[in-house]
Amino acid sequence: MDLTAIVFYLFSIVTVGAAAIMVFSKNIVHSAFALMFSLAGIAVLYVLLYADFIAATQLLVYVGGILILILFGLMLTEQAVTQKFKAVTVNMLPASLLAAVTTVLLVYAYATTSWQMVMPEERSETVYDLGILLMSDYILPFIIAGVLLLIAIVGAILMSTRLTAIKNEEQ
Amino acid sequence: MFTQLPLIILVLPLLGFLLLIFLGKRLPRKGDWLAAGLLITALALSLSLLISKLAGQPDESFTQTFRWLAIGTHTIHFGITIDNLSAVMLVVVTLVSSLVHLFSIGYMKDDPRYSRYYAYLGLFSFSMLGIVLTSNLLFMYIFWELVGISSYLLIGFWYEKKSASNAANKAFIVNRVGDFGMFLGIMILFVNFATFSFKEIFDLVEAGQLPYGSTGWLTTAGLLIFCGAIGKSAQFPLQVWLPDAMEGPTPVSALIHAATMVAAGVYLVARMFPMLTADALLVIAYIGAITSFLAASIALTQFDIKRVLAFSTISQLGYMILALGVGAYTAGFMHLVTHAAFKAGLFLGAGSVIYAMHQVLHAQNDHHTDAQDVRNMGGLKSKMPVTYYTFLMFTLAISGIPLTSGFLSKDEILAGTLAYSTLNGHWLLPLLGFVVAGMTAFYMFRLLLLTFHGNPSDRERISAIKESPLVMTLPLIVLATVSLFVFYSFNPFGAADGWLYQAIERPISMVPNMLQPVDAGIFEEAVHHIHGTAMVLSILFALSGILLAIGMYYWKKIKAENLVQRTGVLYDLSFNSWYFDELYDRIFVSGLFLLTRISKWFDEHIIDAIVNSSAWVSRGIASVAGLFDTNIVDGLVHATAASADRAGSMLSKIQTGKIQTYLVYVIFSFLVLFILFI
Amino acid sequence: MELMITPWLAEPGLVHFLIVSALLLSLGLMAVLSRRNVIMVLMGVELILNSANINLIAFSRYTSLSLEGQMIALFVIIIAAAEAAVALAIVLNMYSRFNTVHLDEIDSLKG
Amino acid sequence: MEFQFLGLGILSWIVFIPILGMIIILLIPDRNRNAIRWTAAAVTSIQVLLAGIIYSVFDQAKTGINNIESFQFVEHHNWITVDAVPWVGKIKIDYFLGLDGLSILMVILTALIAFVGVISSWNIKKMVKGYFALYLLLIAGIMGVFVALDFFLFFIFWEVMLLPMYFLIGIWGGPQREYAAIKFFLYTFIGGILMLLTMLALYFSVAYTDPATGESIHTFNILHMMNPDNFVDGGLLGGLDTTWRYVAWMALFINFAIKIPIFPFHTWLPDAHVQAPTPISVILAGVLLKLGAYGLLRINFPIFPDATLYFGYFMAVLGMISIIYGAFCAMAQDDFKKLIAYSSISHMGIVILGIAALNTQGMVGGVLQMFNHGIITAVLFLSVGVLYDRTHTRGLYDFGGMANQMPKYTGIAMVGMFAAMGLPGLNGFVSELFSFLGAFAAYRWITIISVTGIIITAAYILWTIQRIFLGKTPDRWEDLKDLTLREYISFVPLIILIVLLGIFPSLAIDLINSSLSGLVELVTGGGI
Repeated sequence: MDLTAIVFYLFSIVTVGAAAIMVFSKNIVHSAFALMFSLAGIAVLYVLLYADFIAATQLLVYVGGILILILFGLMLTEQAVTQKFKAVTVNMLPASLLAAVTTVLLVYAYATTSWQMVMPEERSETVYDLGILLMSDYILPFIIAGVLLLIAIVGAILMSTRLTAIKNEEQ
Repeated sequence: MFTQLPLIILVLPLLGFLLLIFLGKRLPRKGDWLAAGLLITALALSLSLLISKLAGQPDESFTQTFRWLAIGTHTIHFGITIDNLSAVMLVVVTLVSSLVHLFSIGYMKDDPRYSRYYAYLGLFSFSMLGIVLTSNLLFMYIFWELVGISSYLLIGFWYEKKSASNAANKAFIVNRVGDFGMFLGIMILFVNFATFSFKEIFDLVEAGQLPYGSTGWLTTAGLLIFCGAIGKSAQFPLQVWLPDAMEGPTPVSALIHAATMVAAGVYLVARMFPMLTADALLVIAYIGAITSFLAASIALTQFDIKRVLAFSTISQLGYMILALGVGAYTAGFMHLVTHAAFKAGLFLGAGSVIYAMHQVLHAQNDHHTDAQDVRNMGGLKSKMPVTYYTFLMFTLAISGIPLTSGFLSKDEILAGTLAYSTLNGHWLLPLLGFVVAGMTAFYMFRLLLLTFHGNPSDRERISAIKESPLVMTLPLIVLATVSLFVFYSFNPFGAADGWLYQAIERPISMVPNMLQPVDAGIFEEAVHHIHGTAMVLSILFALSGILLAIGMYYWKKIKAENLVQRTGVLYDLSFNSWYFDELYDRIFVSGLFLLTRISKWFDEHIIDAIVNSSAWVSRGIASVAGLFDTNIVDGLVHATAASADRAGSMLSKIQTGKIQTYLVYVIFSFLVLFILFI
Repeated sequence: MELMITPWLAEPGLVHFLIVSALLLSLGLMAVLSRRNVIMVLMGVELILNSANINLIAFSRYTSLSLEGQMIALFVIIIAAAEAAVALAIVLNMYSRFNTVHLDEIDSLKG
Repeated sequence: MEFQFLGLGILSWIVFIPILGMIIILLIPDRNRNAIRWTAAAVTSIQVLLAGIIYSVFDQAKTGINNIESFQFVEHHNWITVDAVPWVGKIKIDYFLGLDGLSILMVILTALIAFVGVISSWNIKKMVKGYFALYLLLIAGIMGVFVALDFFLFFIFWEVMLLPMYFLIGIWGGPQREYAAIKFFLYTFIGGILMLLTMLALYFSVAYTDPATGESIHTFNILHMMNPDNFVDGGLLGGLDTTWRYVAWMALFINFAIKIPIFPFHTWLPDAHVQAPTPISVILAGVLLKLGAYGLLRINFPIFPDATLYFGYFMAVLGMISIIYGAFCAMAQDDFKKLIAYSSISHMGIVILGIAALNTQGMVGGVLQMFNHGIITAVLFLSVGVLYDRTHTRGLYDFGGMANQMPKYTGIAMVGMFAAMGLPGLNGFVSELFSFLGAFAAYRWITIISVTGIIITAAYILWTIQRIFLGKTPDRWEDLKDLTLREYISFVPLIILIVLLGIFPSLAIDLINSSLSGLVELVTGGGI
């Protein structure tokens, strides 16, 4: 067992465990924080896979951005204050059945597939290559992604302002 | 000299028209001085042109052409010809036109559309000069129509009156009927000769070419072109428009119906003379004689001063046509010239009288009395001396009393007709001619006596009458002067010695020999022989006519009323213009309207009905198909729909509206597929 | 048997990562399907996305997919960010309209 | 002869600029009505400008008709080429535009009338955006028909023009607009089907040999169809004077006769005119009717010279009936607009008579009459529009004394009416003259009867003038205003042309003379 394997197992457990806590926790704030740990764990897994840039992005975007958004969402819907933290679940039986079947099927599929693997390249860093790729082969998706983000932001703002407008009318 | 000058003369009135139509109201005095000035300039130029032509090159003819358009391989030109005929006509037209311009300054001075009036006069003069100058048939036709339209505008000048616009329409449409024939004639000539030019057509005819290779078509073409003259010169059977055209302002009548428009027909015949066959000329002569007689007989009984003059115009034009028809070419043309002067004078004199009457009636606030009815006049002699004496002069001239211009020309015509009958045996022609001479003298003196002599119909009214202003009497004096014989011949009994006879010679006929009219030499010989007889006879007839008139209306020896009763039907015929208007109304106008109604009915009820019924049939088929559709095809559809509805309401229970339930379904089906296919 | 399993465990390779991702996917699925709070559902979606990303990056490491995989993962992250923003706006709207964040109470599309 | 801009030739521009304008108009919000109007005005003035350029550089000596070398401003590109189709072989449709003496007058006329139409559309209030968009589409279609030299392209433009017209009448028309629009649509649609069938028959009968590869290719190229050598052996329309050729000629003729319209296919016209708004009437009478006669000259005559000769007498008789019958019907109308509609039938009859003569005079007269009639009826319909805008009635008996009330309007309208009457000095005369002259050389008696039409025409026009302009003004029209500046702008160019072409007809005749001589030669003598 070399260091890589230890790190892998450790953070795999953290990730999956945190995810499980997130799913099954009754307190939604706990769930959110569990999600944070899970995402951070995934970032470490990325590092193990020589994807340093993605790992950093993962931390920045998910942990620093999306998670904050979710917490905001929690608070804006007044759930952090009103103590209605009971996250009663529905469809419990079919959901767990389906999830189990999915896991089994996937694991079976992964295990039985004969993967055409290549020898892992030892990369020092991927940022340079990614940058070149982004600016050459992927320039169009890159720009479209930028436009998408812009539209999403504008759209989100628009929807939220309309929200305030509705509220004002009601008052 | 003979190239630029005619063009300038032609363009001057057009310039007046354009200036007045666009700027008329903004010019000082509404631009009457401009129009009159331009016409007087044109007159001066025409006079100088005529004098230098006659003095310098009396035997030449000058033609210049401009390319108008090219079509296929033909090139069509606009051309101007100056020969003696057109030079004389130029002077006649510009003289009468400029005098009418002057006269109108007085007559029309209060009219609200004063400048428009002068603009139309300019357009009219331009068109008329175009007819005179043109060197080809096509442009003859073009200016011909332009004269038609400008006369339409002038006759209908007081368009608020329904009768005026009716008269204008009638004038134009009747003229169009004549033009229709003329157009056909032009087409026959062009299709066969590929040219419109008079000269080239004559040359080709002389060279033995005939339309469609037959002399019959040559005669036909000539007669068809003569149809134009029938229309414009108001010859039988298209004479009906002219009396009505008196609805226009009186100076316009003077211009249109004395000197210019109606004379255009005569001018056309004179121009076409070289290609008219003997047969065609005979027809022309008879039409002239009949017209002359008909119109004179109508003029005998009319009471409207202008209508009498109108019928006398038709009658005199008949004379001219008759003269041309029998081959007395120069006499006919000379009568055109002399008649232009004295008939314009008569109309202007009548205008002067009407103007004076109007002034009085207006002052007396009388709107019922007809200012043109001679029965409302009488005894004007002392009130309007200038008008009276000039009118007398014109009356003498038209009656053919020696020492007047009218005598000279009429005498020659009658002599020519008589000579023709001695050569060809058509005795009716001179007979009608002489009878008409007597009738003319009668009705003109009747008019003179009723208007100026006798007892005033209404003493108060007549005593208020005043002589017209100088601007109106001056043209009368001028015209009266040129109605004297000296201006045409120094021999009061022999027109043949005058300059006009020298200048205008009968052109050589170009038609094939067997169709030639009587040879000019032989004809002259016969005329010479018979001249004395004709002169005596014509004076006799005229004097008896005058005597009868004086007897009836001055001495009152013969009661007019008795005569009316005695003649009965004849009087009715005459008084109602032989019922031509009614006849045409019944046959042509009603016929036309009947045809239009039939066409409209046919269009709406037959053609459209076919269209609509085809639509109806297809709608019928459609409705049958529709029944099938609703009951059978739709039945199946409805059944399907119903079952779908039932199934739907069952299945809709699955729709819980909860998104997570749906997601469960989705994942479940996905997994099933996953298992099935892997 | 033991000899077979131990070296397989000792050297984490492609399949290991794939299994982790599969587990995460199932957990995410659980969250999406069973939690009635809409924000929890959102978090579940994030988890599913992340599991996909792990797959992609693992493939980029061990197969000929190479850097392309990372690239796609990058775009997934970008889109996830956009999605999160819009989704949150939707959630807020939903809350203001129905006054609840519980998905089982919202069934206006019920047939 | 390089007049290109952005890689497109001048003809493409003149055809597609209205489409461009339409797109711009569709992008302008509906409430910016003035922007929409000005855009349309700008687009049509550019068209007029382009037409002016075409006029100024047009080479009068070149014949065109069936010789690609002497066409001008040609644009010839492959458009649709499908290599191997079972049974058919190679399908080849070209984007093929060109101009010769036959079409130049029509192009100029279209540009001019389109411009005038926009000006007089200024007071359309209902759905301005849609109106102008459809209007420009219509113009593009018409312009396209006049310059297309590929039958398929011709057909497409032909149909493109049909639909906007339907909507323009059906939406912006008078009270019975739906009836009129559907009638119009059905008539022209039936014609379109006939043309489509004939076009396909021609396509399968004609094949030319590609000089490069030597293979035989079916084609829609109209010029190839004119060459008898290109008809394939055993093709439906091969040979000469066969029944099928007569049938094909007749099918095309009916299509074009509906558009012209010739008796008895004319009844859509009065309805369409009466219901259509003024500018659409102007377009309809001014340009659309010319498409029929143009189609006859561009397609029927040169492709089927044998059938044309065979049916010449027949056409002349129809022309004669149209002249007389149209005039009679016009005289019976009480509605000003209907009267002018029927007078259009009468005047287009002169066109048919002229071109049926199959000689240069008649042909030139006929084509010139197309142009002149376009201008004259435009003036007349605009005159009706002026009165209708002010009084909301078109009944001839409702008017009177307009000469006092509106002197300037009267002057202008009377010039138009006199021109319609064929008064010398105005343009109608010259074309009628040559139509009749040509026809007289070919069909003597028919022409003599037809010429009586000019008397009836004079009668009904003078009568109309009397009823509208002369007499006393009824009390209720005491305060009518004379022409506005906008109305002046729409009238004046047309009036100037009427007078100018009346005095100097060679301005127009010189353009078309050589082409029409060529056409006459092709039909009567050349080759066949």
